[in-house]
Amino acid sequence: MTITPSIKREYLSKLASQGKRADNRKFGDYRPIKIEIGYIPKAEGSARVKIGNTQVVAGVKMDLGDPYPDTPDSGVMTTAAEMIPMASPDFESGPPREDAIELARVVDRGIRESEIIEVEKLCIVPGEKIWMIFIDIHIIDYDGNLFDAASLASLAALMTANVPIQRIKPMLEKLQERYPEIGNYLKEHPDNYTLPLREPPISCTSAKFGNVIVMDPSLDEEEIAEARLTVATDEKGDIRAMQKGLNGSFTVDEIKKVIKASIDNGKKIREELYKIVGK
Amino acid sequence: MTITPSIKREYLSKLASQGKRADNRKFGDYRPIKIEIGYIPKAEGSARVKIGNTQVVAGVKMDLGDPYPDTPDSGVMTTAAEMIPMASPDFESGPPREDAIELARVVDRGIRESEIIEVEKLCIVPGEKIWMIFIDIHIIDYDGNLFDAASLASLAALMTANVPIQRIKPMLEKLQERYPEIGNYLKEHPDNYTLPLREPPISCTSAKFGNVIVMDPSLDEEEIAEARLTVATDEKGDIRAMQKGLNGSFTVDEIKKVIKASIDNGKKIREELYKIVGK
Amino acid sequence: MTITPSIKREYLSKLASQGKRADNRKFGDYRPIKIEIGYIPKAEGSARVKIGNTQVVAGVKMDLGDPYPDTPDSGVMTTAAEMIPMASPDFESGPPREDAIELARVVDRGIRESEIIEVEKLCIVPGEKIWMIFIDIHIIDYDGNLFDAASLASLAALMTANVPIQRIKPMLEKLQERYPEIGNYLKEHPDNYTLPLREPPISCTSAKFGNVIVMDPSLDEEEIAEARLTVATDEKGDIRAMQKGLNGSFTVDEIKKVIKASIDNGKKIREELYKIVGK
Amino acid sequence: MKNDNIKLFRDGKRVDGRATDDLRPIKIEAGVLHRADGSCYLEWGGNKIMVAVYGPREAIPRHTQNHLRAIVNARYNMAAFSVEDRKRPGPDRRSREISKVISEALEKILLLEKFPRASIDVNIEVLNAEAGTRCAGLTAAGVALADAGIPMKDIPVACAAGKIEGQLVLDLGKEEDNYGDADLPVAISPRTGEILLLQMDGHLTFDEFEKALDMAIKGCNKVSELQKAAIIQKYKVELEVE
Amino acid sequence: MKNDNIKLFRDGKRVDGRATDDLRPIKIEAGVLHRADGSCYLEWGGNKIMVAVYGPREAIPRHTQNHLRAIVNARYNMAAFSVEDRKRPGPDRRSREISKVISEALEKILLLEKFPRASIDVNIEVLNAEAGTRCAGLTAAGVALADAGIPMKDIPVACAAGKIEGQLVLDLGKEEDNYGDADLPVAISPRTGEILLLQMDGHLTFDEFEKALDMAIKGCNKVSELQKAAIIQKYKVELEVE
Amino acid sequence: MKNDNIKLFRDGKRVDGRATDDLRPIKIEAGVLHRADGSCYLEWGGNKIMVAVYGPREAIPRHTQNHLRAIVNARYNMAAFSVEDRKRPGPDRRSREISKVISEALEKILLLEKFPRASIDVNIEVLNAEAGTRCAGLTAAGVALADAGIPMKDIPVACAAGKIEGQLVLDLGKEEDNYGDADLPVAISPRTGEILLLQMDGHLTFDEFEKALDMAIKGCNKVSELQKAAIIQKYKVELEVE
Repeated sequence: MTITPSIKREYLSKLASQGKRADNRKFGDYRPIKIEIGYIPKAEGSARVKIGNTQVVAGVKMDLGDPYPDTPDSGVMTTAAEMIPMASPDFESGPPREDAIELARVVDRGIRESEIIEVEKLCIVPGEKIWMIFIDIHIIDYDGNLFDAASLASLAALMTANVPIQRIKPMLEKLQERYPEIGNYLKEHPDNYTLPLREPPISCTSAKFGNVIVMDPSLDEEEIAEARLTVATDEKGDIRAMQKGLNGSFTVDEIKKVIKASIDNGKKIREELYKIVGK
Repeated sequence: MTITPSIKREYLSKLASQGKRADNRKFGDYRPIKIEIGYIPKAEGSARVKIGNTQVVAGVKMDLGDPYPDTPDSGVMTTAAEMIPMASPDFESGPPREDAIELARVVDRGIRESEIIEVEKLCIVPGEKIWMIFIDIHIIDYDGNLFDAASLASLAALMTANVPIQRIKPMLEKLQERYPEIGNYLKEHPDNYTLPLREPPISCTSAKFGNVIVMDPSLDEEEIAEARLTVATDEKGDIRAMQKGLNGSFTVDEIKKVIKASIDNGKKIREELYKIVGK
Repeated sequence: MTITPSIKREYLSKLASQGKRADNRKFGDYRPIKIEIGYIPKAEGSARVKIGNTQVVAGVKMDLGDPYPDTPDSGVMTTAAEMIPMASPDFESGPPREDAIELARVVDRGIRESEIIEVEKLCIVPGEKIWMIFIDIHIIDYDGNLFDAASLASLAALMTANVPIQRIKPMLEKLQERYPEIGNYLKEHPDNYTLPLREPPISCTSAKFGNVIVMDPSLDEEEIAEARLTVATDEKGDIRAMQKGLNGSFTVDEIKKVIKASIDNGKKIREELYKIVGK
Repeated sequence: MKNDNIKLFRDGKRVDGRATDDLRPIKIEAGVLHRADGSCYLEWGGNKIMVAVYGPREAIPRHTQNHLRAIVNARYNMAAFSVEDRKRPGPDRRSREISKVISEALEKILLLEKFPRASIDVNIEVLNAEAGTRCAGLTAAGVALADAGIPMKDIPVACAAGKIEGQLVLDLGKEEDNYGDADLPVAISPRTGEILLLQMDGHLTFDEFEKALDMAIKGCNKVSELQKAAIIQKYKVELEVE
Repeated sequence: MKNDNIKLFRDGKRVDGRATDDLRPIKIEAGVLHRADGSCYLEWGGNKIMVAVYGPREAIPRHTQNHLRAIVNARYNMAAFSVEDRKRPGPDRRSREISKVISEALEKILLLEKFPRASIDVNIEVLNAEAGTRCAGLTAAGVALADAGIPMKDIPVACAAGKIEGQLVLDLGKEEDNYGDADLPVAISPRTGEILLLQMDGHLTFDEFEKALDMAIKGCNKVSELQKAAIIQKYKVELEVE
Repeated sequence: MKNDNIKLFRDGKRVDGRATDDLRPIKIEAGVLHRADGSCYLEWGGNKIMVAVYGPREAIPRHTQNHLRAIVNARYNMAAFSVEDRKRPGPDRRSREISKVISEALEKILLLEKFPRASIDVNIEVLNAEAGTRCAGLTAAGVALADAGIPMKDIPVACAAGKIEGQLVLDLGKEEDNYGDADLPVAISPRTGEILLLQMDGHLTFDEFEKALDMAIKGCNKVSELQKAAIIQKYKVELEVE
């Protein structure tokens, strides 16, 4: 366990000093990205995303729920990530570990803080009944850069999600006895409709080892990385979320360089995403 | 741990080749069965069942509850089994392990799928308030064949259970303010009454080792068994549930033979059960 | 782990045979006690208590809740103690262990059974809405005698607690639509008010090693103690709760002696407490 | 729920007809389980309690081993169906505290130094509960330990005293426990009179406490005789069988 | 929710147009994951199932090791989004029981004695669920084990038969499972016809059982051909690549 | 709950009267606990934070040991009573993420290679919380580690910058955090200016980010002076005592 990384470090660092990566990418390039939507028929929205050999499935489910007391007129969103043993010989079953928690929280914040979901439109009866949105992320095959794969899959799943009026109608009609305003809601929304969303920011992750910073680190690069930086940027190139990880450090200049590269890659990935989800 | 079973296997297999079992039973015979009812005064219904030295206590408790959204007019039944450390030097405390979960689920399915409990009669206010039935199984002494002991104890507990109107009345009367239909329910049921039940199927378990199949395996026989088959049959001799266990296999013919023997033993056990519960 | 206690035992026992303790206290004396109130601004009531180097913080939080079915018109009180790893090299993170559970339960009983909190005054809508009181005890520095420090901190936190009308008002006003009687409650209680309390009993703990019994055992004394006795007494010198701990025994005479010493010390501690909380 | 309308005495008798210093009916049977190394079934009033003892055996996991003596793991557990309103299965805070105080009470009486690295596991199952289960459980544990042949200095025994409507009484019943003024469970080593377990909830003056403690100890001594009789009965049956 | 208004047959055909002994469409692909030692993606009707096999590798934690043979850890897991109403992540009682019966079914077929102290981990993820997931999962596990090159006597395969509106049918679909009379999942070793897994819920006469079992075994044999084709396809692709 | 009626500036001052680049009042005390190897009590605005350091000591359980270096276990915990609405005791997802990023930030600065197989445990208890607890906790941890005498390259320090009503400000207070536009917590090694921790939520243009990061680093440097003063104060007291 300690020998292999040291050999990898030596090999990859040597390549890096020649301006190269093991898979012949440039430092700032992503591996091929493949986005499939509608992968899970049972889900309200879903997507499978591959970045190189990394493979992630995200599904969105919606259900009726009660609002939080301090946001009585807003829907509620929850994100969970499972790093299931399927995806890597090193993942264990059991409750999520720190890595999976950080992953879910970073994806969650990327969606929540940038206010992609118009939660105020997910209220059915003010103060009483709202939509709950569950984003579940399944890591299927782990070959590095889960942050970007997971957040991209979540976005694609959200952007193709339908509010499941048909499925919930019987329950809504029953609740209508108690909350007559549901009648109006059902009149406005007689059938499933597209989940209302704002423009999403795109997450791009870089890793630093030695003096080199690469985008979209592969598993080998992650294993020897000293520091990681995830930057989510929006259409205008503004920064919407950041998360530094691992026990190494960045200089201020490195961080600025990473942000700029994230803005560039974010644009390309956004184009690809919009093409697939038909925006 | 590996030596003892191998000696047991040799000894019991040799006996079996002579048509014998260690406790002088025939292959198709049960050990003595003893059913005591009303063992737990606090429970709505209860029974202690001994099969040979195996000893199981089952108790039925009932409480008011909310129905599941998809069965708004039906009661709800839950089965739990605790393989407590009392019963065997090998049982540990802590959350139920796979064995206890399989045991509870097989007993549960035997009751649920054969629709013994008339759940539609356990509705108090349609869509709002129903009876919840909890069957709890306590393994007290483990000397083999828990499946049959646990399911027999559960049946005896259910068949002697009384719906606890007296105990719940104060709560029902309070709920009546909100649900006036409770008045009718209390008029129809002014006092505790027998839990309404349909005819129960009886579970019989066999174990296979070498070329021999025995019914009601003792602990020693279970320890060397390669495969196990539990068959629940009803009064007409129809099959109502089956569960194969362990990592060995059965041929089609063996399965048919086991089913026939289960029908025969099921009849005898049913007679005994009906006699005790006064049917 | 086994050598140090034996040296401590020898040393402390020798001192004890000369009528002495390692910190020069008399057998019946406490270390200096320091009570600070209002330590946690976010809490409804709070206190930090030091007994020698032992340091405990207790905070009281209040929230709206539903009453238990069998006490529909009473508030509800919950006590939890966290023996966090901060306080001692031997405390581990994770769910509370037996020691923390016993500590919380003994403090809880001392408050509950002596009926300090006038739970019947914590009802807002009979049968529907009541105040829940949470007492949380944080052990910050552990140098012996947690029972007394934790119960004293809890008392001081309770005695300085304010019912948080202002904070909860928005929620109460919303509930008023459904429960008009809340209007009267808010008229009677337009603003935060002092939590209504009865006279509290004071807990005093003794430890026995060899033939010696000392009050307020230090950590070293606790480590060699064979038996422990906590006695809570009220203003009149009556006994309100007792708990014997550890695997040694007491004679009847020893117990009576300990009770008398607890009554004496209880008086002194009560005076100190009343002075601080301004009673 | 305290209720002033509840009357716990009628014509000088307690609600179940007992005098102040009467025990509830007690029935003890030793050696009732096949698998356990020692066992006891005990009925005490409406309580039905089964105890199984395993050990001394190697303590597992190994980091729990004490290389100087055996450890005692008493595990007090209430069956889900043992109480009026179904209890969630598994240990709660109350049962973990009771397990702890019973373990501590038993440790004093067992010759643990004889079995370094071992554990002695005492499984106490409350099948039907009706006031006083910790005393009943500890009493049954004493018999089961004797049945298992584990070396002890004495057979520990427990009994509670209490106060109801201002009067001291022995061995509180269900309603007395719910509506009474104080409960004082006590366990002793009957040979020496040493107190192994002592808890008190409620309100007693010092004088009342002295009398209640004395009453509880007398109760313990009575129950101790029943323990011994059960153990003798078990050996008699064994001898007859041989 | 049983509902007498549901009609499971129309004009002699089942709701999805199948005859009584038709399987739903099945698609099997071997070797679909990069990290796993062996893998399989399987679609069976509306079911979408992914299986990853890791091992044989040292069993961890060590106390789970068997020094005579490898242990098999099948882990059946439903994704939270795989069902109509979101499922809480993590194992529940149902998935733990299915994991157990699938592990037991696989143990018979694997040459475990070759790998003492090892574990063979079979991760079965149900991504989209629509009746019959345990049979589909076990079938996919068989392919993934073969893809991992783990020595086996045979490739295990599973298929269910059942009864709806009084008629025996093969491979119940979603509505048939919800409103039918009986479900009989069966796994076999196709070479020997031995039965590795057998469960039954519902109501069958002995005669019906005989026929349903026969029907399920025939279904298993059909699915077995698809398994083999998928494995061959994988090797063909590998050979082409080389 | 965002609310457009909330005004975070009045007459060019922030709600608590600060200028844009003012810190809240900070008070740091080292060596406040008896049992811990090193400790720190820190007040930062309304935050009250206690940190205890234990170690280097043998890492337990053993499988967590790294035979080349010590491991760092920072454990960030909020007391149940530290927030407006009582928090359930025990770690939640938020506190586990913060524990992770703080552990990682500390690892860079500690000379871990000196203590193979050891653990350095940093217990951060938030007793009263009011915006910016992760920066406050990390800052207090730096002082407690120094107090414990654990070899470090530097004393790590943290401070946040943010944006409210379109303006960049240092060290967000409670309302600014709730109703502001962006929050940027940063930890640095003050000697080298390296960035050890960096998170950002909200909305910043690239230019704003550059300025905010600069502002946060300047804030870190101010707090760093307070850390050093607290450590010197502690040694002074110790010397006086001797």
